[in-house]
Amino acid sequence: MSLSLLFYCVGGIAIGSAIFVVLNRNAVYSAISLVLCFFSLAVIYLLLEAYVIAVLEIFIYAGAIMVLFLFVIMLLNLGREDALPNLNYLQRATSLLLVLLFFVGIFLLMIGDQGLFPQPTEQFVAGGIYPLGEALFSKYLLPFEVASLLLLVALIGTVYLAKRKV
Amino acid sequence: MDLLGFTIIVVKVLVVFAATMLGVLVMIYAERRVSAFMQDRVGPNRVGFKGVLQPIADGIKFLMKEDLVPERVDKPIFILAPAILLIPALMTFAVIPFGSSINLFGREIALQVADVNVGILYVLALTSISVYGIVLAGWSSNNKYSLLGGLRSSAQLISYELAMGLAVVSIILLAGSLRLNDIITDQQGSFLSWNIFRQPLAFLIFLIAVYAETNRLPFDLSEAEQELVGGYHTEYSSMKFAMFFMAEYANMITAAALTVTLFFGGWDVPLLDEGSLGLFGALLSVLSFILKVAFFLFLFIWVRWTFPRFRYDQLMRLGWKVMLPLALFNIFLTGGYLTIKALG
Amino acid sequence: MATIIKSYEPTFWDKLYLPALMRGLIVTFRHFFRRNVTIQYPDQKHIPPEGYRGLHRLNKFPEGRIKCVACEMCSAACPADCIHIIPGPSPWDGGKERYPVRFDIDLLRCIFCGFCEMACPEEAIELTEIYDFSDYTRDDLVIDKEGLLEVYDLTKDQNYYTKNNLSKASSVDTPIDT
Amino acid sequence: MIVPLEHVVVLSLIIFSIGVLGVLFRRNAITIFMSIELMLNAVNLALVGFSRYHNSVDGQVFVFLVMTLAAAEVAVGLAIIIALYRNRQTVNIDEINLMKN
Repeated sequence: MSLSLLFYCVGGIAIGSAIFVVLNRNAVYSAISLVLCFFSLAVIYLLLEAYVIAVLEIFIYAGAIMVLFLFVIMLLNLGREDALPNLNYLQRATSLLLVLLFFVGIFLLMIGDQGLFPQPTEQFVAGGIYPLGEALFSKYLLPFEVASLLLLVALIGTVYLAKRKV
Repeated sequence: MDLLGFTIIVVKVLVVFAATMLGVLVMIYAERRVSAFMQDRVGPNRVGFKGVLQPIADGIKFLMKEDLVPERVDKPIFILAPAILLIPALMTFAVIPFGSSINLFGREIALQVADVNVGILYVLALTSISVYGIVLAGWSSNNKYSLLGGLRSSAQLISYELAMGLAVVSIILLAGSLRLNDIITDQQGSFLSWNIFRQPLAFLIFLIAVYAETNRLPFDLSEAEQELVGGYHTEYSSMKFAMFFMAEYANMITAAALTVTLFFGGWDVPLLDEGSLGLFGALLSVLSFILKVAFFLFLFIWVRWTFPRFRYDQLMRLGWKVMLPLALFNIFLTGGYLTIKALG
Repeated sequence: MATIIKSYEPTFWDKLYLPALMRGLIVTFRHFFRRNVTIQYPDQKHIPPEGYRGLHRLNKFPEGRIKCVACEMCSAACPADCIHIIPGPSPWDGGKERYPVRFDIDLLRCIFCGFCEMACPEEAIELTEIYDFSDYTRDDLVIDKEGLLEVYDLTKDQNYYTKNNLSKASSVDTPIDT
Repeated sequence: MIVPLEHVVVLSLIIFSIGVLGVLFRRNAITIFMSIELMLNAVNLALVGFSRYHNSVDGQVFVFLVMTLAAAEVAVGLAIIIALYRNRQTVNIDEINLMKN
């Protein structure tokens, strides 16, 4: 029971920090609250017994990606924006409507088909490193290798972009 | 979870926390004394017997000083940054086993706060978090020297994390597990089964990376006082500055403990079966762990007074062009060895 | 004739850097056990060598009469202009000879060059080995004739610091305080 | 299990919507990028949730691949932002309209 309470608390933190990311004018504050959001997501992963993913979330997202973000924000010295830009109202209304539509659509889908959501199994075995590794190197070997290729391409592309005198 | 189990966990957390903090105090004293001896000086010897109360005197001084927050700093982050740096440093110790298990109240108690099955990944993840404290402290100070220090050290931490992680990978390959306890069990036996003898190259890379990760000389570019005044903590004073200090020493202690766990058999006493000796064996294992950690902490200070600081481009070249390929080569070697062993 | 200087070719071991690093570590480790050169200053005082130029003194004859004849050679020689003498007839031989009524040295101006010592025809002024005579006010650092004679009493027999080394820091008083 | 899967999915949905709104509303390239990360994470959350309830490792493999993708994307994207900033001295995407005219 206390664990489900923890889930709702951490979920609330995740939502709050996500809203903060979007609304804050200061890019550094956005980045920090995004890190907070990742941390709360990591806690949720722990509650869902996905230990490796939880640690990887902190390792990759919080530890590497967001540091890169902060690095760029500081490099470009993007302190704070002056104001939220003046979007025209039509655009704003349309985007809100679209998001609402998306939200309601999935909600309806969820209410409509209960068979989408299986009952949880008590014994969960897939959270550790061994099942994940086994799946990665047998069933998903090709995607795994392609992902490594993707990383290589990204590496080369980044070096090229950064080196080029523009 | 029953009450006794819960109490045991709380006690373990408190013990580890207190031990780390005590270790920080001892390190502050040892750093000054050992540095003095290496320079043919005496060092602090006034407060208490031979100056052992010096860290407490320092602490009181820090508490009494004015807590200055400069006007143009980014206040929330400025106040938050030291805590962000200190907390991961203290949290890392949670997964490091500091002794074999003991039998108390009719149950087996492992001398480790949490036996996480992805222990080593947890450690690496928390190490990568500590970048934030430095970067944010540098940025929020609104001081170009602090910012430069912060940027430099974040680049340095990211670069050396890679080499460190790859060096650890070869250990993981040997042990076949991410649990730190399994890694220790894998090294039990004689001296020669310690990973430093099985993986000397990985040890070297890991050790160098650890020095870079803890921002110690010869990699203390983030606080190179000749160029950057004081680096990221230039604008800090009083207890906030003390927190940076404590974080640095706590980081050193965890790094030393990690080195011992990964390469020196952890709490393992060579040629001895701790389990057969009961409580005495457990105490012996804790003692051996503390002694090994103490040696590495001494090495930190020793290296500090021996090697000059790297230039920034040298640092990057070492990290990316030497350590990374070497670590990859080492993984290749280890993989080859394991394949041959599996085949024949 | 040109000398051919062979440029240094680093060997494999040099390029590895590890032996050099080890040697460096050994050097610092050896220093770890070396005797400390620190002197615990207020407790234990550095004994200056012979010829050290510290605080001044005015010498006396064995019967207690001041050697100085107020010729003002020292104050003339002084590059820092720190010696101020007011001469007067001496009280000992019916006023036939001169003697200093006042003899003040401004220690804050003095550069301890020792020229006064060299200029003195009577060997009356000398520099002693005393170096710790700091004080809280500028006035206290102008030493007068009585003070200078007192310094003579303190330093005439032996090196000032050899006897004071034995006592604890708190009991050591600089001469001009007394 | 601690909570019904619906709640996990709803949480993921909310975070995803916030991310979408961030992309649509903000004009700062960096913030837009962060919103995209938010959306990726929301998807990750849903994947992990389903993986837990289906007792299958497949979802986690997808999360793993998404993380790889995110890392690659961020590296390239931030490099592009830096290059743009070098050219235009701004990261406001309304002002970056090189293809116009």
